[in-house]
Amino acid sequence: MNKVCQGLEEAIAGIEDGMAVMIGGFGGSGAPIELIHALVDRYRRTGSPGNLTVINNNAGNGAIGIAAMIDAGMVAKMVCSFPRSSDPRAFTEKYLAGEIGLELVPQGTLAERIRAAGAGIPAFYTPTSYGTLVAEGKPVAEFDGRMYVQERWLKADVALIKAELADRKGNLTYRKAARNFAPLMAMAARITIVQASRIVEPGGIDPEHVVTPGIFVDRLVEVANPKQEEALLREGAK
Amino acid sequence: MNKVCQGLEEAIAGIEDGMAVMIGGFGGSGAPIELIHALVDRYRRTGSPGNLTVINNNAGNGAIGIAAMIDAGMVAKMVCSFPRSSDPRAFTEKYLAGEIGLELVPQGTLAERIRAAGAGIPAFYTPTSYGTLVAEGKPVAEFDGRMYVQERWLKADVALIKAELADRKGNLTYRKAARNFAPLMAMAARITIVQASRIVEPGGIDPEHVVTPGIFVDRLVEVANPKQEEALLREGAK
Amino acid sequence: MAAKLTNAQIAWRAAQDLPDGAYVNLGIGFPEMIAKFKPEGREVIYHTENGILDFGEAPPAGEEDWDLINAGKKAVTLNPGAAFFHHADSFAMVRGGHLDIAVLGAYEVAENGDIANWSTGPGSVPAVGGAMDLVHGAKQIWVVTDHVTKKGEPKLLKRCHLPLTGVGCVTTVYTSLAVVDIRNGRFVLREKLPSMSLDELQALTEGELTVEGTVGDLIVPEV
Amino acid sequence: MAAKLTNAQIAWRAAQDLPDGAYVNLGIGFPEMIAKFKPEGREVIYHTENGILDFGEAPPAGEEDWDLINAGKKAVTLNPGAAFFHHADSFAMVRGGHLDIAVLGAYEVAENGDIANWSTGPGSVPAVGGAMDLVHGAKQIWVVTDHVTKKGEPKLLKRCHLPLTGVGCVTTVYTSLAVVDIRNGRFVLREKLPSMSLDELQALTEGELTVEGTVGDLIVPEV
Repeated sequence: MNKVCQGLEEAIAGIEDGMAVMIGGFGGSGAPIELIHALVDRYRRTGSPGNLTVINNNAGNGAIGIAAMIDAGMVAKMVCSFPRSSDPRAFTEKYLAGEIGLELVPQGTLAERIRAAGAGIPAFYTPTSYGTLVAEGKPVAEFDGRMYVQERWLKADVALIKAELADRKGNLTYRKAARNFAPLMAMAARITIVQASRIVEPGGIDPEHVVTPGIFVDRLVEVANPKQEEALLREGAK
Repeated sequence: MNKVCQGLEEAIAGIEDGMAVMIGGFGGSGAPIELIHALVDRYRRTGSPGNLTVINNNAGNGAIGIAAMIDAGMVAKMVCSFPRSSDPRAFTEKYLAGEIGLELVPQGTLAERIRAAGAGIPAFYTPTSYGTLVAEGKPVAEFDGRMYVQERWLKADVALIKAELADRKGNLTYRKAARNFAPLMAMAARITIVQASRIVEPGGIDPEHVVTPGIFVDRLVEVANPKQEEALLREGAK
Repeated sequence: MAAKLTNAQIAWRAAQDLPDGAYVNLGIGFPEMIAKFKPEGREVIYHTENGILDFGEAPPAGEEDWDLINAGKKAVTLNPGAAFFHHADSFAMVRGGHLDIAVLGAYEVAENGDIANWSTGPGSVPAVGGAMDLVHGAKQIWVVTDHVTKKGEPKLLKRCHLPLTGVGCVTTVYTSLAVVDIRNGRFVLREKLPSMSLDELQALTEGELTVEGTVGDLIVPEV
Repeated sequence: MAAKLTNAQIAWRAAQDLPDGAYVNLGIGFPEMIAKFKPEGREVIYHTENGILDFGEAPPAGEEDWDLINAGKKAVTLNPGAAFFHHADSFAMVRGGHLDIAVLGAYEVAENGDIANWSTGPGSVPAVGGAMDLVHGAKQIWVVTDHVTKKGEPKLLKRCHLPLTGVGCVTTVYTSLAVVDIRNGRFVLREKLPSMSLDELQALTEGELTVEGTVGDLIVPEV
């Protein structure tokens, strides 16, 4: 068993046109910038992978990260809860021009649908969005006198996530609130690809402190001193 | 905010006849022996709380812990996945005599039903038990060409759980595999009562290492050097 | 029209109702101001959707850690006893009824407790975030808002017109003119500016203001 | 009747099919023996329902930690790289299809892949544990079993008679006489004891044994 890749190119191999790609992060916190830009670079070089469905809480900020993917034209559709940011130009332009799709999902429903996919739960009921536009067309049901909306699991072909520590077997920890969606996406994708600030030997993470057990992780690549999207934006990155 | 109780009696106050009580543990690992026996002692002294529904993975072993509750006659019904153990006498006697009820739930469904209660999910679909006796009478549905069984959340009035460290605000860690059902039960009960080996000041647990955040915990009682059910049984406890 | 409370004063008034030991989620923007006015001696624990319980004030400029942010993507600090968790656990706290109070802004609130705060209709980019989860999760849903729109139109309505965020969920509205509880599908006036008559207030409110017992004076210091 | 494999030999045979890097759940009792026979040089990571990934052998007697047990409540140790997690995460691994292989014992297996292994019918205390989750979770479901009951009755049937654990889920049966894959609702004989003819084996098997390609010799060392 060796999950460790020798570089970003190897880590993102096999991501193909039309795939559904989950990308960790809430705004800039947890965004796997190096993995994303390796994918953008490949697309600029080879024209692939394009026509992607990207699943993230947001829809990019400024011109880096997911916004760079959108600007490059790789993204056919965003599945997210909040396609706004301090500089939402990239998504907004394409959305208002009808050049990108949007599936708007309430944030807790987004998290739960991803978790459900990872946990083998094809559908569940939630009070969230009952009686709103977001629930239109979805089955509803009454339980204990209250109305609920049926939501389906949300799977992906690939997840790109950012961890703090990883061991060779794929056990992960995260840094502060950069954890957010990553542990869920790691469960829900067919191939989970992780950039970690440091890869240690098995035993280097206390079994009590593992957040994502290695069974959910397929590929690891070490990116020491990873870039932080929000910090980059504030430094004026283009 | 002060969740810390001065003793076991104070911690278990208000547990009344007919309540549903979740009890952490998988066999002896994680069983909150001191909380359980405080409850048994109260029942022997006062005749209350009786007629309880107890939710646990198992149904007691030997004559201590949940088996002592059953022997005392406090338990009207067990909800569990595996009412067998190295010495299942207490439950088996009453069950074969028709003196105790049993709701048998597959282990993963039990865990998920408890988590669903804690997460505000009134119902979900699982492949588990489809086509078996356990699914009789439950709604079924097809998703993506496969059949699933609808299961309902499982709530309780009270949860009794055993933690390793707790801080005054109720943040918890567990000891090894004693974690099992406890973090889920803490979410699913109206009142969550925790015995911890040590209660520390807020800040005494690294925010990255908290397993159960304090929002899920109502009462704490320190039980230094807690008894371990399996170890007690092997020492010949009656 | 009589003087009205500033946003800071509305936040101050709402903050006075925070119970000791409460777990609270403050929405992005205006509701966040409430934390500043928490009365001395009460311990309130703040939750943010992106996976922190018990965060504290903003750090000094230049000391931000952009992996330590709230739902509004603003840098925060941690109090002793803070905890990190992932998004599914975070919304288990919300949806599972573990929060005592969530405070939101609103475009419209109706006397049946409906709220509209996420969409002003077609033509813009829709964004919902965690609001639809919060309104059906916390035990109490508070709204802080000006009593009327910038054009002077009522925001406390018989029925909402904009796309709903949630149905029958708001419990109290703290406005620039009044404190209004929602009970049994009715606006129940708890407090109003003493300078304003009930009729004057009703004229700025589409839904019917009912009175149960006495109406208190809404008196707020300069803040 | 020809000689048959011991349980240890059946476990040995199943162990030879463990792929390198597999995540595996071994059922309580007989299936647990498989870990002992894992071929040298293959890394296999074991999962136990009660919340451990990558546990190791039993500790020496007297050194047990009873908070560190497997689903059979036996004391275990940890390998470097182990992880603890709660029960919902543990069964997310199971139900979510993250395990490569789950190995169970069985009372009955049918040619359509049905399995009965939890109840011998009314009159006893029913107990299901994690078996019903495992049979619908792992990518492959292996059964290890004697080919016939103690009374000599077939256990590989056309249809199960006892209460089912799962429907259409078993992929391979390792018995005391044969290795049988289940494909498209049929028993496909992969290996049999060389001392036994196909007819002799069929006589001990209620379901029809089909052959695709060649049938290998089931040859197992003394273990």
